[in-house]
This record gives sequence, structure tokens and C-alpha cells, in this order.
Amino acid sequence: MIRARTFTDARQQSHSNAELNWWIFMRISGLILVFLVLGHIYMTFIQVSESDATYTAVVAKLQNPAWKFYDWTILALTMLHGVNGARYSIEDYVRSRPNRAWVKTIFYTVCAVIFTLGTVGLFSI
Amino acid sequence: MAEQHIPLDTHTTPPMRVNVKILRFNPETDKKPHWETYPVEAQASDRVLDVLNYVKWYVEPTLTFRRSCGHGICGSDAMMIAGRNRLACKVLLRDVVKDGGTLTVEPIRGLKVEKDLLVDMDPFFDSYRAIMPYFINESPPPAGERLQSPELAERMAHSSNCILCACCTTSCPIFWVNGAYLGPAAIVQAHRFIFDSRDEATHQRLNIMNQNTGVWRCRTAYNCTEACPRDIPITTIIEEVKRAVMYQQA
Amino acid sequence: MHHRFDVLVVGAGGAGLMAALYAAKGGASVACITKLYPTRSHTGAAQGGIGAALGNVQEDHWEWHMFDTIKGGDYLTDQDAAEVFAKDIIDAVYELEHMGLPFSRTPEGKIAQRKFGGHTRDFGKAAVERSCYAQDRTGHMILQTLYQQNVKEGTNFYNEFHVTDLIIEEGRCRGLVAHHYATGEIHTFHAKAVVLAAGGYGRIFKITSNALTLTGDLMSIYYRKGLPLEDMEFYQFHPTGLAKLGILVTEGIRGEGGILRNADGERFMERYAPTIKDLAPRDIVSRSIITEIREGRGVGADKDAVHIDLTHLPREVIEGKLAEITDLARTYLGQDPVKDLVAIQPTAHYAMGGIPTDINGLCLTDGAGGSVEGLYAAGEQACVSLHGANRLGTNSLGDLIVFGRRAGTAAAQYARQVEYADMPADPERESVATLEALRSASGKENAAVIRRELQESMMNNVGIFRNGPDMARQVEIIRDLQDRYRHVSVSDPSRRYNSELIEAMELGFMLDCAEAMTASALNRTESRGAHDREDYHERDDANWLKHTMAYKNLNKPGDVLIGYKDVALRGYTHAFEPKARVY
Amino acid sequence: MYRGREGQWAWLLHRLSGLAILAYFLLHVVSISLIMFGEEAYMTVHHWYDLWPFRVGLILVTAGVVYHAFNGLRIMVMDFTGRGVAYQRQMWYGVMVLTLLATAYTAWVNIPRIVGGY
Repeated sequence: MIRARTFTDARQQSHSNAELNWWIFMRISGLILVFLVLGHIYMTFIQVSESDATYTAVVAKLQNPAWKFYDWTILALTMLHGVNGARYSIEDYVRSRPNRAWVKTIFYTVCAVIFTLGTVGLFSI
Repeated sequence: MAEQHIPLDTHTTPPMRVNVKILRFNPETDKKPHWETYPVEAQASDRVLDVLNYVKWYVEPTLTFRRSCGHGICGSDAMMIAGRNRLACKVLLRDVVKDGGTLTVEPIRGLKVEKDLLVDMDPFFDSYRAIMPYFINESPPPAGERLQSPELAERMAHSSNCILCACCTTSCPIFWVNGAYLGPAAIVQAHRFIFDSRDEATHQRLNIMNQNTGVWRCRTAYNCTEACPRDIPITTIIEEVKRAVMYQQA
Repeated sequence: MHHRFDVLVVGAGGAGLMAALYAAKGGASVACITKLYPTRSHTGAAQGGIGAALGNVQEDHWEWHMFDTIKGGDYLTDQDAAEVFAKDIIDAVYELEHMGLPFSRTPEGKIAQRKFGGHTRDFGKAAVERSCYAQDRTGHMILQTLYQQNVKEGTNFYNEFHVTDLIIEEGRCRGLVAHHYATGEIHTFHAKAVVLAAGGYGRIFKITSNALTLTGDLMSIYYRKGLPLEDMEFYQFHPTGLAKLGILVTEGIRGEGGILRNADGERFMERYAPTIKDLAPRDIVSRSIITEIREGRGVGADKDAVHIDLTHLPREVIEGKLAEITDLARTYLGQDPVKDLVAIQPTAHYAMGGIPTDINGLCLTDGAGGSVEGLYAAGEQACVSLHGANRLGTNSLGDLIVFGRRAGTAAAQYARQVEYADMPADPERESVATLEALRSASGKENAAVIRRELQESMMNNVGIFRNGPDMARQVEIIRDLQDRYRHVSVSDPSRRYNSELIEAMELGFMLDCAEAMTASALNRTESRGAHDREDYHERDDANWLKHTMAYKNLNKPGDVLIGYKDVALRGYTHAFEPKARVY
Repeated sequence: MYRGREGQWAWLLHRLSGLAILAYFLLHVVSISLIMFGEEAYMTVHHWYDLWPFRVGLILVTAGVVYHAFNGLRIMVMDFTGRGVAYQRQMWYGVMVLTLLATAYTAWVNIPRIVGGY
């Protein structure tokens, strides 16, 4: 339980800066993602039609290591930003500790698998 | 027996007719809360508390709610009036309902309803106690006062204004779903000491604010600031505490 | 349920919290019993400040403060109490500052001070800056600070417990009985010493600045035991309550330069108190306002109010130093003090009288020095008598701090010296009987209706101006209401949070307070301080320089026995001869 | 329903858009990563995106991203400057205007493609 009822509880729970660091991370990553993601959407969806993102076009684009890096940065930052954002929601809405534990476990696992899939996919070309 | 209908206040304009719709709950007989409506005749300048008292005194004596000072200083009568948290004694009828209209009154959210509009305040005060809500300065005091410039005194002018009515904490969407969050009121109280130039426990309080149940749970929904009957800029205060934690750890 | 503590404090306002704090510091195990939550007490409504001769702004001396207090009290003030008070309060204010109270500050960083009614320099020469303030929410800050300190000390709080009975046997207080609002259960508290600090009873009046919960519970419980209430006829009407509502408008508003004006726009206080004008003591200002209204110079729809004018003050002063009251006027009257005149009228405010105590808060049983061992009282509940016939503004907060502290210290000291005295076999018997009688009453009377009739009749007959025939009629009215009270029905059968039962019980307490007040007022055939009789217009030192002690006649319901107690006309080092009271 | 004001809706939309974007993003990563199984697998899934519900959905995702991005900037201004809190309401209206403009533009560009079927 994360509930602090007395100062002693509070002190015991306040040994780490994890929440502060995540809070700062959300802002920094958010700021970077604003440019990366809006750029990505513009280039792949607005400037050209989504249907132009054919296999050939995607493979051709990803031959360039710069795009590879660009996309992987989006992948990694969005993953962390999104998963942490979802963690906030889970911690807000899932109140019982056991439920929270397994919801988080399943969610983190799924995300880790997808992240691996994406990374491998990106670099396998 | 006195007359059945006693207008609250008969001295100025003609009264207005209002349906007061109250979410009622009696733990000894009810399984769930239910709405009851009481037609009332009152002045536009009457307080919502006057209307509730009228219903209690002359219509439905079992109606239960807390109240004391009647002018917004004790913080007893926080409730959800017309969909927003307010003090019943600090809202005039004319500001929340039109003649012939319906006024809804519900208990504040996120705390267990004990009876009608009365909730269990203990979790709220527990959060308050968790932030070490007392002045700490162990160095021997001078013979006179500890000096403090008017500018430094001004820094706590807002946060020391809190009356612990719980309007803010129980308007917070995070607190509704998870009572583990200390809540705006406790953070405002912490701010009052963190920004007191005479206090020596700033570091400890910032540590409490830095935990999972502290300031980082604030998602800046501003309901607290809108709800505060003392016009404390609560979100500003919470943001100040967030920055103070950040600079301390930096 | 049974509890045991060295010291019990009833009430969690300024006096109660101060007493609890000092009892705890004195090494006692302490419980504080309050019918509200601690920060809900009405101390929080005090706005203006706390008077102490710190001399931060202007030269000041405690002797001047002592003199002002005595003169303000129309020489009925016990001068030993006034001397102790004027000296102690200086130290007590510094102590509050050391507890973290966020006072407003002077440019040098000292506690800021401002003028207040009746506080003068050099024994009445001119107004002096003596009121130490925290904006205009000094009481709020005191209440919060003291509660915080109690949290730090680990005081046990019993919130929402209504005391129903004191256990006094063989001249010693052994504890008390209380009704737990949340469960409806009766709890007994066994103690070595008890401090009563449950506040006043302003709710017996229709227009009052007092909270709905100020119903004189503990005064009445004391009085029902055949023990006396002192100086009940002296009840202060604060000159400036918001029109119709009675909500307090601080005297600080005049301290900062606010001016009272009648319908003609005239600064009428120049006629009543030529020297200090609007800063005259409260009784004088209240009577002046009512006189203006009676002579047809009132304002408002019913011409029953006057104006307070702040429009000549800078906006920063109004919204800064007087933020609280600016907010109240805007909220309730839709009047903005920055540009509008605000309508005010006198409002029932403060009981000078109460449970008689000695200088350490020990409760007295008669005018001859008898006392109840182990029972103390402080604050508005008590009558030391510091305020005499009229309290000066700011002296209520001072009273809480100084005498709350003395009572707490004395209680802890007493508790260290003695063992627990036995509780009687069934201490809760009378409380249970009283509550059950209310629950099962078969009558048709509505407590709210009786209460309203009491409030209206008290306002009309025992208000600011009094006379024999009206008060004699009021005695009859109260008897009649007491008869009807026996037939009050409580329709809510529930145990938990039965607020209807509580309100009915409180009405019984209010009727007792009204009874003692009316009898005392009718008996005193002179005008002194807040007690102003149209049929005895002069102060009469030859016959009436004495305190009234009102006893309930236990053999004859509705009857009050009157005794007296001497006024201490000398302090320890100073004495002030009674003189005519002009300002 | 609690009658909160702009701040409450800004928060709620931020949270909902964030969760929606995350859900879309996870699907997007899965579908793109099919690229490593060759052209056929990739294009099979990719052709679904040509169906009109997906195309409309994509416009909504864009709207969500734009809102989340600009409201995120609003939050940063609030968090790191004292002044930001005072103007949070005006900034939120700014965010909404930007979101609407961006969505309108996206729709304007994409609707002909949807209608045209390519």
C-alpha cells in the first residue's frame, strides 16, 4: 500500500526520487516527441497518403540509418512516455494492491514484447 | 403550534420557489443513497445553509449535515451544491438556482458517506497529519519574536488561509478514485510550512511531498482551485511545491 | 465505553487547545473532547487581533493595557486578573509567534500592530497601536497554530463528542459523560482534572455573530448542579455585524480608519465619543448605533442599520489587511467596501460572564472563595473576571491564550499531586435519562420553533437597551418555553448521527443560559458597560460595584437565586479607582 | 457528474487521448514490425488501412496526438513557470483551437483520398 498515514510511513516511502525523475522524464520526452511525432505523422500520413506506405517505400526509407534512428527514438520515447502515462492511470484507478500488481505485470510484459518486436523489425532491414 | 410555513427571510423582495433535491442516506435503514426533493420558499439572498436549516427545522428533522459558524470560516458544511463543491454557508441561492428551479445538494465525494450529507472526515485529517502539520524550529527562540520580513510573511499568506474544509481534496478526480493521494489540502498545509522562512523542517516535508502519494499525483485538473471557498490558488501552490522538490533534489 | 486521562479538556477552541497543550507540556495524559472537529471552533472567526503592549509600532506599556481593560470593563473588572493578563499576554504573544503563527509584519520584521477600540496610550490620552494581527484572520491563525501544536504534542482528540454531564461529587470533579455523535453511545471519561473551555452561548439571540453550535452547553451543565454563573447580565453586542446576518465585521476595520455614518452621511460617533470617535469601546458604539436607528437615521429597507465607510482607504489596505471582511461583504451583501458603503448593525457577540473562576481557572462555587476541586474553566465559558461589564476588542483572544494556559498548567499540576477519585457507580445514569426522555417524548412541540421564539424574545427584551417590564415579561416567556420544551418531540429514532436529538438537547442548555441572563439582568438596577437599562440610566457604584452570581433554584423550576461576589479593586502592584467612563 | 471547469476537461482529454494514442501506437508498432516477415505479411495487414474506418480513425488519432502534444506543452508551461497557471484556461482554448485547425487540415487533405479510394 502506498498510503502514508503518519510521518514515519511517509518517510519510509520517500527514500527514492523515482516519481520526481519520471515526472521530469515525461516533460522532456514529451517535448521531444512533440516534434518527432508530429513530423512523423506529417510525413507519412498528411504529406503523402497512408496507402503510400507500401512495403517497398518503408523498406527504402529505412535503409537510411538517420530514419532508422529517428523511428527508433520515437519508438523508445513513446514507449516509455506512454507506458509511464498508463502506469499513472493504473495507479489512479486500480486501488487494490494485488490487482494493481498483476495488471501492471501483464501490461509491462505486453509492452516489452511489442517494444522488442518493433526494435527487431526496425533493425532487421 | 407555530405556523407551518415560516419564510426564511421576509424583508425585501418576494420570495422565490425552489426545489431542493438532496441525496439522502440513512445507514440504519438504507442500502443505497436516494434523492428526495423538498419544495422551499426562500429569498434569493438566502444562503444554501439557510435553506437546508429550514428543511431540517420545519420539514424533515432527520436531515443530517454538519454546520457551525455559518459564514465560511469553520469549514464544516462542505458539500456538492449544483454539481460543485462549496460551503453551503458561502453560496447564495441566487447564484446557483433560478426561481422555480431545482437545486441539487450531495455529499462531497471520495470520503465515505455516513449519513445524508455527512461524510467520514478521518481519512482527510489523516492526510493532514502525514505532512507534519506543525511549526518546527528547535533552536532556542529569542526573547521577542523571530524576525520575518513582510515579503517573506506574504509567501504563506495564501496557504495559511486554509480552513481544512475538504472542498478541494474531494473535488480532485484523482482523490475520488484513489484515497492514497494526500490531496490538495494536505499539500497546501505543507506549503504553509515549506515556505515559512522560520521553519527548519523544509527538507523532511519536501521528502513527504516527493513520494508516490504526494505532489506527483497532482494532474493539474484545477478542480481544487475552483472549489476553494477561501480563494486559495491551490494549483499554483502545488506547482510551487513541485518545483521546490525538484530544485531541492537537483 | 470508558476512558481515563489525567486531564480532560472540553472544547477545542483557543482556550481549550491552549489548556490541552499546557496540560500535555506539564506531563499529563490529555484528552480534548470537542463537539466539532478541532479547527471548526469559533475562535477561527475572530478577525482583528490580539492586544499586547509590545510597543512594536508605538510606545506602549502593560500598565496602559491594564488600565484600558479595567476602564473598558466599566470598573467591574477584577484588577488582579487584569494585571496578570496585561503582563502575561506580552509573553504569550511571543510564544504564539514561536509556535509559528504567521503574524503580519512591520517593515523591520516585527509583529505588526494596529489600533483597536478602547486601547489607548497614557491612560486614555489617544488611541494606540496594540493589536497584534495576522491580516484580518488572527483567530483563524491562532486556532490552526494551536491545533498544529497539539498534533505535535500528541493530544488525544475525541471529535464530535457532546458532553452531557459533569461528574462532581464531594466537591471534586471526577470526570464527565459524553454522547458520541457517530454512534449514539454514551462514553464516560474518568479524570483527575477537567478544564471547561467550550465557549459562549450567543445563539440565544436572533442576530448573532456566534456559530450555530454556541449554545452554552457546559455553562448550563454547571448551572444545573446548583453552581453559580457570574455576571450573566453582561453580554456584548458587537457594533458591526453585517446587516441582517450578524456576521462579524472586525473592529480592525475601524482601527484601519473605517468611519461609521448614518443615513445623513454624518460621522455620528463624533457626538458620542469626541476623543476617540469610532474607536470607542463596543458597548458605547453599539448603543450609539441603536440610538441613531431609533431616531430615524438608519439606512436600509427597514432603516435598521448604519453604514461603515471605507471608501477613503487605499484599495491595498482594504483587500490586504481587511481581505476577510471584504470577501464577506462581497459574498453576502454584494457590496464592495472599496467603493460601496457597507450596511452593518449590532450583533450579539460575546459573553463577559460565565463560570466563575479564580486567577488560575479554578471553578468557584460561591462568592466567598469556595471551589470545585479539579475543575477549571477558561475562555468565553469562564468569568475570571477580566472583562468586567464590557470586553475590549482583542482581549478575547488574549483571554484564551493567557487563561487557557494558566488553566492547563494548573490542571496538570493538580493532576500530578492527586490520585484518581472514584467515579460513582453509574455516572452515565442522568445523561442516559435526559437523552432517553428526549427520544421518547410524546409531545408535539418543535424544538426549532421554541428556539426561534427564544431568540427573538431575547433580542427584543434583553438586548442592547433593557428595562424592567420587558425583562420581567421575558422571565415569564422563558418559563413558558421551558414548559413547552418538556414536550419537544424528536422524530429521528436513529442512533448514529442523530442531529435532531443533539439540537433538542442544546435547546435545553440555551434555555438555562437565557434564564440566568435574564434574572441577573433584571436584578441589576443600574447601567454599567454592556448592561444598559433605560429605567436605571446611571452607573451606581455605591450599590452595584459587585459581581452577580446566579444560582438555579433546584427546588423551584424557573426560579433563580442571586448572590454576589466582591470586585477585586486592586491588582498586585497597581490599582485604578473607579471613575466616570468617558472617551 | 462533477461540474468541473476547463482544467478538469483538459485533464480528462489529455488522459483519454494519451491512452488512445498508446493503444494505437502499440498496434502500429506491431503492424510495421511485420515488415521483417516479408512483403506479403506486411501488405496484407497494411491493406486494411485502406478501409475507410481506418482512414477516419487515423484522422482522429492525429487529432488526439495534436491535442496531447499541445496540451502537454501547456502543462509544461504551467509546471515550469509561475505565470502559466494563471493563464491555463486561455492556453487550453489555444490548444483546442490548434487541435481543431490541425484536425480540419488533416481531414481536408485526407477526405478526398478516402472518397477517391486511394
